[in-house]
Amino acid sequence: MKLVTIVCEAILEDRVVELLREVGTNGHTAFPVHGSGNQGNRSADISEMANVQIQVVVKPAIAESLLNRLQSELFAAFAMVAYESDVRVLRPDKF
Amino acid sequence: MKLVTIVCEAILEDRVVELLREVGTNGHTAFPVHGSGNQGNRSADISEMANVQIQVVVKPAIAESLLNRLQSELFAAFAMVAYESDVRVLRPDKF
Amino acid sequence: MKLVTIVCEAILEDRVVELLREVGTNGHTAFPVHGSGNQGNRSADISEMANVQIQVVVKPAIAESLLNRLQSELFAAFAMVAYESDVRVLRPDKF
Amino acid sequence: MDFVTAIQSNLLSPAVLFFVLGVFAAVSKSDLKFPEALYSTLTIYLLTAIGFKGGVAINEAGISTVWLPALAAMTLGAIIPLWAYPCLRKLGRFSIADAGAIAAHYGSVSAVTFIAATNFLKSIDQPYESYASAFLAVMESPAIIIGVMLGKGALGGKFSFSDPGVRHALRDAVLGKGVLLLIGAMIIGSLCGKRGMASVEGFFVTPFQGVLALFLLEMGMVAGRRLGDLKKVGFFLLLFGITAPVLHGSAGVILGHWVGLSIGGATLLGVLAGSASYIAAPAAVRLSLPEANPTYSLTAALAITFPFNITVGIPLFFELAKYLNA
Amino acid sequence: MDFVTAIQSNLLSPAVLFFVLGVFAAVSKSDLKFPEALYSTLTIYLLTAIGFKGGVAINEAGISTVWLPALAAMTLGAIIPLWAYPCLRKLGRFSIADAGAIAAHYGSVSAVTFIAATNFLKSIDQPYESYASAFLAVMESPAIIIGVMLGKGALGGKFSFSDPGVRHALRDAVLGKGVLLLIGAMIIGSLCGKRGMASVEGFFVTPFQGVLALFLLEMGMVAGRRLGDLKKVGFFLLLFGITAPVLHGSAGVILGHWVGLSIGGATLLGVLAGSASYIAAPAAVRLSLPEANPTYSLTAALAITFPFNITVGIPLFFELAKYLNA
Amino acid sequence: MDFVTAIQSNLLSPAVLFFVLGVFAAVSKSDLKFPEALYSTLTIYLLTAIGFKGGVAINEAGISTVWLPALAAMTLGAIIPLWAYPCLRKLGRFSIADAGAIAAHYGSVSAVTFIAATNFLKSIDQPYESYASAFLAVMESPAIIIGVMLGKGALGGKFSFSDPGVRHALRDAVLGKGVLLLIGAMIIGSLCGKRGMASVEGFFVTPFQGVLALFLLEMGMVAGRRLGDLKKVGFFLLLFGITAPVLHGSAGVILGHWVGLSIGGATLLGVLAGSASYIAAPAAVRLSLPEANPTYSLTAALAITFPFNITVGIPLFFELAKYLNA
Ligand SMILES: Nc1ncnc2c1ncn2[C@@H]1O[C@H](COP(=O)(O)O)[C@@H](O)[C@H]1O
Ligand SMILES: Nc1ncnc2c1ncn2[C@@H]1O[C@H](COP(=O)(O)O)[C@@H](O)[C@H]1O
Ligand SMILES: Nc1ncnc2c1ncn2[C@@H]1O[C@H](COP(=O)(O)O)[C@@H](O)[C@H]1O
Ligand code: NA
Ligand code: NA
Ligand code: NA
Repeated sequence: MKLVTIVCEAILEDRVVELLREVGTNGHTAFPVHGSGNQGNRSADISEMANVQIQVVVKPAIAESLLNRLQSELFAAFAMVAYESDVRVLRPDKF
Repeated sequence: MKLVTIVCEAILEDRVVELLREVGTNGHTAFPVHGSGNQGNRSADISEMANVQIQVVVKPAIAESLLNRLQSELFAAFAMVAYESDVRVLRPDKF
Repeated sequence: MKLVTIVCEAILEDRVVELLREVGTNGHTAFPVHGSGNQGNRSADISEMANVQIQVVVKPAIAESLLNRLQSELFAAFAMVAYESDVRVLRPDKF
Repeated sequence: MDFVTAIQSNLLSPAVLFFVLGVFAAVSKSDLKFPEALYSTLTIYLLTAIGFKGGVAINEAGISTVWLPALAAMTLGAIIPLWAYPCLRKLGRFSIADAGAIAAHYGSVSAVTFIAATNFLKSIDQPYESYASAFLAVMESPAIIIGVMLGKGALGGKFSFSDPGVRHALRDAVLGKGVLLLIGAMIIGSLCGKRGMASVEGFFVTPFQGVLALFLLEMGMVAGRRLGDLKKVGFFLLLFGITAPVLHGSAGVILGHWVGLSIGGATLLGVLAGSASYIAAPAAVRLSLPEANPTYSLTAALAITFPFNITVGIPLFFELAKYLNA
Repeated sequence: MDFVTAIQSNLLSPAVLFFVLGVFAAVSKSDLKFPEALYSTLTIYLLTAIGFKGGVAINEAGISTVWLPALAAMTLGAIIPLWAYPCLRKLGRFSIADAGAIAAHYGSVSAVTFIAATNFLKSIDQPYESYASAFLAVMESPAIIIGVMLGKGALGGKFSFSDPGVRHALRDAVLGKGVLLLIGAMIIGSLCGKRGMASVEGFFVTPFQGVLALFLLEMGMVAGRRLGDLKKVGFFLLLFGITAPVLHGSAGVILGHWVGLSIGGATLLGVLAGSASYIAAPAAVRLSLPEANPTYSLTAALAITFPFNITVGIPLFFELAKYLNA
Repeated sequence: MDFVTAIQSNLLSPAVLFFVLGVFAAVSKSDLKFPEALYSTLTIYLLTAIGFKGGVAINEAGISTVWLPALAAMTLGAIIPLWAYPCLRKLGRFSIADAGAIAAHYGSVSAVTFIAATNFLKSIDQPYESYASAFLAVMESPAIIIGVMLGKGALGGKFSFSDPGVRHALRDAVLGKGVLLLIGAMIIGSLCGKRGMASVEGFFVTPFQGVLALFLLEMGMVAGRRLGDLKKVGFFLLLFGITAPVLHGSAGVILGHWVGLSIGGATLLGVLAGSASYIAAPAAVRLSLPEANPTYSLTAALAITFPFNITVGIPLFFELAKYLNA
């Protein structure tokens, strides 16, 4: 199973979650974060200007298509980072 | 070394931490999160109804018994997700 | 690519981020956490006494020198945990 | 007509209207969100303020005046699950755990409904025993304990205090933050008396009613998000969510009248009995009766009974109290 | 000199001075940080309070008095991007998206600037139409919609409502939390009237001016952190950030005078027209015009126009309103 | 007996009783928790309010009245670590770093203890120099700087300002949020004067004492969680945690009397001198003296000296000030 982690502008959260549904995930976890990157510092004191980290456990094929869609639809325009890693889950049938 | 990540109902935090102690871990990290899953959306505005993510670095054997106990004691009844991944730690003797 | 995760006393955040810059990373993500370890419980209600989790995606060589510097400069004196794992990133040239 | 006027004056209060706004925000999927810290802060504030004021009132009235109605209130809270459980089992055909869970919620109380009722009485200049928040404090836990025992199968002899979930839950029910803040602030208020009140009035009294309005905005959002679950809970629970507050509330008013409370005080005891817990009970029940489906109890308490009480219930119990006193 | 006195009295208000302190904290890289929850809470409080007070005022004044100036205000807000866009394209040589984005910010309004202006008027005992917050409510969205359409290439026929980013953004602009709280609280206030106000005054009125001061401390930090971007935005935008509020504000004052508002009311309409949105517009624009560089619009709105307005703009528009009325 | 009455009246204040409730919540392992954002917000509020009020008082009294006692206060803060360090080294047998760390905490000051003392004076109608918060502002940093230098081995010639930890820490000590808010709000208050105060009184004054009570509830929990560490710190530090405030506090009262402060003002200077920092100092010391064990300094400051001062210390210093004035 894959864990896909996405760090992006907080105002994108709803859009990314919509995209997650579209590629066929049935759950996700998210929380507010702050950070820095090419688009400069993003501090956490105004949620509209802060970041969110979204984590989702998915089957490898879904991870692939999720990353592809992030790449083609959102990466060019938004402050964003995404990565994938291997995890072993309890109840794999759930995902 | 293994990193075990548990996402569960926030009111379970104390119970899970107790379980961590019982299987022999000596540390953990936790933070409030929101998310969605089979049990529906869990938004973060009331802590009693939100989720918590608990992360613990442990030896592989302990990870195994931790996941087993989570499976047998808590998974059936609670909104919860758990997974394990490989990490390389500084000061491995610490864990 | 490597994901380095550092959990440490919140008052260290600026110092660690400075160190990240020095070893050549160009971004990071951070968020407040609570937890327990050898230095006892660290609850989250006073930020000066709480923890922060810092995550940074870097090239393996930089991960190595980052962990080395954490080890030699901060580990002896502060409540802290750090670990490294493998991730596959979108846009690897970015890091 | 008196009842219509009372309802009207209640419906046009900032508190109720902000609740409606919250429901609208949730239903229209607005991006309005209260940060978690604000919710906790408002809860801490409201419980501390109501407890402190109650304590000052106990200091004035003397404990000898308070103990009898408080005991009556506590008993009522403990009895409600005992009748609600068989009714939910037999008529509603709920599982043992679900029936116990719902019974626990309806025996326990909702602090916010109580506070809204005190605001209603204040707005129509109806005096009441300020120490009534003592009833709130003593009614929270007993019903939770009894409901959990029933839900664990106590009637079938299956209940045991050594279950770790039960231990955690009962500990929280008795020493939980709600009870701790209420009783703690009440003791503080009764130790400080009027002198102490003078110094903190600008914080615990002046902004109180406005803070409640803000809190009900959030409650409206939380309740509104549950509206979608209404179809999942079935017709019986919808009915129960309205019948139970009327029955329990009337019992509370009658009991209050009987132990000698004023019209305002009897109204408040009715409101407490008629209200259903949506914070303390859910958390305790979730931990100790995980096999119960929280959608049933939470939806009934939060999306049916709570809105019913703060709109219709409060003026209804007030009219009944007036009628009994006439 | 009158204008100098007005500026002075404005500059020496707690609100403005706390803003300056915030800028200093940011520039000196102090470790002072407001938690996110505090920022949201202050926003919710300020919008709710100003909406509620406005609603009570509408209840007093009658909707027949309010609708005409409100319509005028709304129209002004919608027109501003229509002239700002070509100006930014031609003179400023901005891309289509950037010009639309900046136009959206300057057509929309800043609630905090408005609130600071009401405090200024209060502090110099200048009466104003309390229902003016209705103008604030109706001016927020139209400019955002028009600015986004322009930025998407509407003039070149390229705009379409089916773009998912546009849909999200326009939904938020119309049903976003700012509008929802303002209009919602305004309706509540107009339903409750004076009676309702009496009960919540201790929360929505008593601490209001102090809360604004605290909020401006945070705003100062946010603006201060943007100061470093000033050199990135170019000289044209610096100039625009000061010229636009003066032009728009003067138009607002004149329009207000023309539709029969008092000196205070015309000042407030000027302040609204002259202000630039730094929360609602940025979020909506970011989602729908991601190709626009947020550094341009945010820096101009937050680090140039906002400080200009709360220091010099407010007394300036006030003097103009006085002059027109003389 | 006068002292007993003073202690009693202090112990029965809402502030102290809420502190006790917090300790009880921690010790009984209740699930009551303050969100982090609430703690920061209360801190920001209290510092800003006390600074602003102090500034208004300086505006009234004139800087010429304030500078001498402020300088005396600052000197006292700088001297305390110079005697405490050798005492902790020789008698307490602490390491160089630990002795420096503890000395820094006790030379610096606790804003909350100071605020509790002003509330105590207000509750017994004892007038005091409102500009005393200026002493609070100037006493925070010097002791931290000197304590850190001592702990780094300055006596052995080992101290250097180029150590990155030291730089970070001293920057924070001088430009940290505590000092920034206090001094910033004080300057604002002294610029605004009475006029400015009138506009923000409903926020910075009306709810102030109640907010302190809520804050002390949290402080009680934080201190209560440290109680378990009492056995780790050893008997000497327990003794030091009580002796130091009495000695330093008495020195403060005497100095205050000597530079011409009123009974109330001398009490406050005593309270400041007798108090130990538990926020600014711990953070600065942790960064610059990481080899010092924070359990020693924090437990002493938070679990011994802080409770001692807000219960017994404040009335004690008040009685001493009265005695000197008689
Ligand atoms: N190397 C990195 N490691 C971890 N998080 C990062 C990294 N680079 C960027 N981020 C996060 O992604 C957000 C957007 O990055 P960017 O698009 O580079 O501005 C930043 O605000 C950080 O929170
Ligand atoms: N596929 C997933 N990836 C990441 N987190 C998940 C996933 N599914 C569920 N979760 C998290 O686990 C919680 C409980 O899940 P569930 O038991 O499916 O309702 C959710 O509220 C999410 O926070
Ligand atoms: N085994 C562990 N797994 C995850 N986090 C840990 C672990 N041990 C310690 N931590 C985190 O690191 C912080 C410092 O640890 P320590 O230095 O052991 O006190 C703790 O407060 C935890 O947040
Ligand atoms: Na009940
Ligand atoms: Na505008
Ligand atoms: Na001191």
